[in-house]
Amino acid sequence: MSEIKEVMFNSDRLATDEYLVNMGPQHPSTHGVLRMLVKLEGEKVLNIQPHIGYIHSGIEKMCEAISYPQIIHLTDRMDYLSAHMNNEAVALCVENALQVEVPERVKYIRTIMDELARLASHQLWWCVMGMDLGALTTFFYGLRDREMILDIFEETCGARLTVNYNLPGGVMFDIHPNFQKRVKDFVTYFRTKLPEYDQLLSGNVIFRERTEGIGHLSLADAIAYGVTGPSGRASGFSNDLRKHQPYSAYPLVKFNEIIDHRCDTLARYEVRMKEMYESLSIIEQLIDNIPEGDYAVKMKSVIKLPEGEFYQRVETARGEFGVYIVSDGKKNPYRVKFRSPGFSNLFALNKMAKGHKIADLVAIMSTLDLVIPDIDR
Amino acid sequence: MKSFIEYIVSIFKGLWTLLIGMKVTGKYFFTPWKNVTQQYPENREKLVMFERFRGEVIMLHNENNEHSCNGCGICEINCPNGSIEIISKSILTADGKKKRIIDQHIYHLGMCTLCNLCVKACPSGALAMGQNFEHAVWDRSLLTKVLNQEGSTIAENVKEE
Amino acid sequence: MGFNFYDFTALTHNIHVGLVEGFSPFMATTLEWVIVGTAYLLFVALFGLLLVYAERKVCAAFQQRLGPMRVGYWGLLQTIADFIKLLMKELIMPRKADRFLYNLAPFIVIIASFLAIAVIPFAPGLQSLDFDIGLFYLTSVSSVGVIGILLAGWSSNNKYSLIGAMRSGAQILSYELSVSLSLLTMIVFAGSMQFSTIVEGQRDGWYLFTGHIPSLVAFIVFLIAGTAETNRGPFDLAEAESELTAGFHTEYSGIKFAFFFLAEYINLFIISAVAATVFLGGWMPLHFGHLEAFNHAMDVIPPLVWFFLKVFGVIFIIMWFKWTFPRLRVDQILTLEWKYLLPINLINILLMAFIVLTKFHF
Amino acid sequence: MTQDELKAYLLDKFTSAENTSFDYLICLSGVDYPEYMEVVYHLESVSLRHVMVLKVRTKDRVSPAIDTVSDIWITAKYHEREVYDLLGVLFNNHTDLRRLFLEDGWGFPLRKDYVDEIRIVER
Repeated sequence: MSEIKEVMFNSDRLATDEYLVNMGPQHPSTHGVLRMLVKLEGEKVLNIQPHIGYIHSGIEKMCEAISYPQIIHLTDRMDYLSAHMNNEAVALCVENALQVEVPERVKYIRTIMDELARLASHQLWWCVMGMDLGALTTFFYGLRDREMILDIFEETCGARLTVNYNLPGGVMFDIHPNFQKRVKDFVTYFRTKLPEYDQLLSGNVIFRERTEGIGHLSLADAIAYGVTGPSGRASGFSNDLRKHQPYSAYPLVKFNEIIDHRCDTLARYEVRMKEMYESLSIIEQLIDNIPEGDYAVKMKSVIKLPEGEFYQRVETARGEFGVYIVSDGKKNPYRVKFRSPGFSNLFALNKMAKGHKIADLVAIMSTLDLVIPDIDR
Repeated sequence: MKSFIEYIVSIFKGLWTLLIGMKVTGKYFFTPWKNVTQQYPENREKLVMFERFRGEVIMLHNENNEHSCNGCGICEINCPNGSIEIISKSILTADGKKKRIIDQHIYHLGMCTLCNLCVKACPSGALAMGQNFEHAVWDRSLLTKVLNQEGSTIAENVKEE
Repeated sequence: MGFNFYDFTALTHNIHVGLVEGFSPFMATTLEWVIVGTAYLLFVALFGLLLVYAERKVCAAFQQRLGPMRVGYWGLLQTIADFIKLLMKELIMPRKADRFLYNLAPFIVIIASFLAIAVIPFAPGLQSLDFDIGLFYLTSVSSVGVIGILLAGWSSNNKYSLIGAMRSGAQILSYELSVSLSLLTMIVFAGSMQFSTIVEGQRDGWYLFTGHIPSLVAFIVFLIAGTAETNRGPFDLAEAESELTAGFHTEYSGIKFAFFFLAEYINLFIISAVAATVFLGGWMPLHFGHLEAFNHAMDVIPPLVWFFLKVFGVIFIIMWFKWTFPRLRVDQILTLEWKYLLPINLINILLMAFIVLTKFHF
Repeated sequence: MTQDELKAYLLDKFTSAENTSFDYLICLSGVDYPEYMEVVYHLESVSLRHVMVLKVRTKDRVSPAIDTVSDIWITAKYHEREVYDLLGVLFNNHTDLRRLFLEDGWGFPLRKDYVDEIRIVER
């Protein structure tokens, strides 16, 4: 008996060890090709080192060789879920540089499209969030509703995901005659479906247990890491550029900036859920009042920006997206830099997930709503 | 005692939220006619794409096998990926002048991102977006297409380059 | 030899008598083993395929989809096609795996399921083992499977597998307690551990109804713990695909993977069958005290049909759980067991004992 | 006043003085100019909502080096890694200056004189 005791309490023979697990680049919950070197002690996460660059496509370098309207089709492919907002950032940047005033109609169309894209993105995030937590059914319900938005995109823009709808000086086509009716149908339909989302996931006791108090990111950390978008707002970081630096038709609409001070995974979840309601209300305010007019101003066939540096920020579904264009007066930009929200958000993951379980790591990563091409660019 | 009551209440509240969740999925289980699946190859006849859907770049031809491309090359300049190449040739017109007209409008579908910039830029409206989306082929070289049909000529009312 | 859908005792007896008369006692016993074994093998294989198909269709219906539609009418042959595919797949083994244990693990898992299925009474006379400790035997053999899972996780030399296996070990060891205690509640009520006695005791009403609240509580606890026991969602931590890719069977392919897969569905069947037998009266038709006409109408339906109706009912509820709820975390799964199910169970047994002692039951 | 002290003084003014308090680094980008490298900091104050652009030029274009700001804004740690990765700007005192996207030994692709005959097709 004493021997057994000795073995059991002999720390040399019962040493615990940390070990490393490579989560990714092919892993179901990294939402793409992200590799995380996770240091574990049992189930507990000690440290996370994200390794990125697996789908780096060199968009910034490519932009230096193409003209300004052509840049837009590349920004589609960065954060493909916020394609409209990314496109708009480039379009606005060029318009501001050239001091072009776009017609009111364009502003309205762009804002409605932005909010639709934001809804589609949040819907996809919701399905994936459920799936990461093991509730597979949410995935199909979310995609079912997202399909309606994609149909609206397809009818008006011609594509579902990489829409390439904005151009410097306006939009590519006028809205389709069915657009307003379809959008209104969608808004009424989705207002009936959103409570279902809450019943299925938000209210669920297992879901609340999994998210409440997990992945704490304090306000100071959120600012220091530059965590923007819904993830930052859940830490009390007021960073909604639609409010602070309004662009397009955002000055004309009334909406609330959703801010939560609980800083945990549940807060990030609820901020996004509430943002969906806000987006619906923005669309409702605009959809009936689209003014008549041109859908684009006539631009020169070769757009040349004056010499100088231009920066434009917009709010995408994931946070603050910035375009920094250095122009030397030619038709190609001298240097383009994209400030993507996912890049800054990703690196706060280590701060948030330390000390939690692997399952929490997945949940936290899910609420950051990462899109890997957005990070890699 | 208070914590004990909370414990009991939490059990029932938890069970209740679970039942609400089951109500949602159960509702869809027992209404199978609301299923949203589209069975793709079967519904091919009924499947109509939206008129603006961008499936591929095509060149419009009228009934006399005439197109309106004068080979100006603006689409080639506007294409961000270099998926359009224009090969022109010189011919002698009836009045004995040399004239450059389009020989082949080559389109690499495999490189195309369907951004619509060429269609937007075309001054004579020769290009359009086709609705065909079934592009799978066994050989990559089949994705390189010649858009002007064989034997087609340029329509008369098109402005010369 | 007449074929009776209502009572298989005559059929099995006739086969036994025929064998004993025709062969030496040793041969007769051996042949009986072979016949019973083949019957169970066939049943397990076919029922496993059916369950996989059912799961896909049920899950599709929950998710507003159609599920498999291409192979056969409404995709009926899909699982068979999948099975053939699995049979033909290459068996891959990690280079640093423990060869013997790696190959052994799937067999342990599936043998445990086979052992447990032996005591399930399908219909009168259709039960191969009828011990007086039937329930005890069942709970003990069904927990052998976890050894296979632990071995699989450890021997594949993969970190995901190891984490999955450890989770599974902790989970099954804890939930074994709840399963046993909730069954113990019913044993107190039934006064026997023998399956035939338990079924017979529900002639006038299922235990779920006659046992008042304690048996209802025991039923719910059994459903929850049983779901956990079979490693199914929301307790599928051992193979949580969004965290551990595939958990303990990450490294298995081909037929060995099929064994794990099949064992999961057979375990699902066993848990449902036990629930159906202990709480819902097994093959016993639905009877209400003195409604003679109703009872006679119910008797027309064969017991085998009753049994499978009940089993599928329970299976459907367990599938409903899986396709609705998010997965629990490993510490929450233990909290649920030790802080909620276990105390509830203990109090429940006391209540049940009180009810039995005061004869306050139907 | 030495350079270090000046830097500390200025940064203190930037980040914590009441009427500036630039506590949020929006964007950190590097630009390759013919004679020098430039690192551009877009800064915002969360409380006061004003934005500032700060540019730092390096002395040298071939092997540029400037001090890190990752001790002030943590997010700069990763933005600086990106700038180092793509432009080859060294950040002094950076705790973890490794390549971010590309493998070791790759060139610095965002420099104007970067040549890659296989992957870059000139049109």
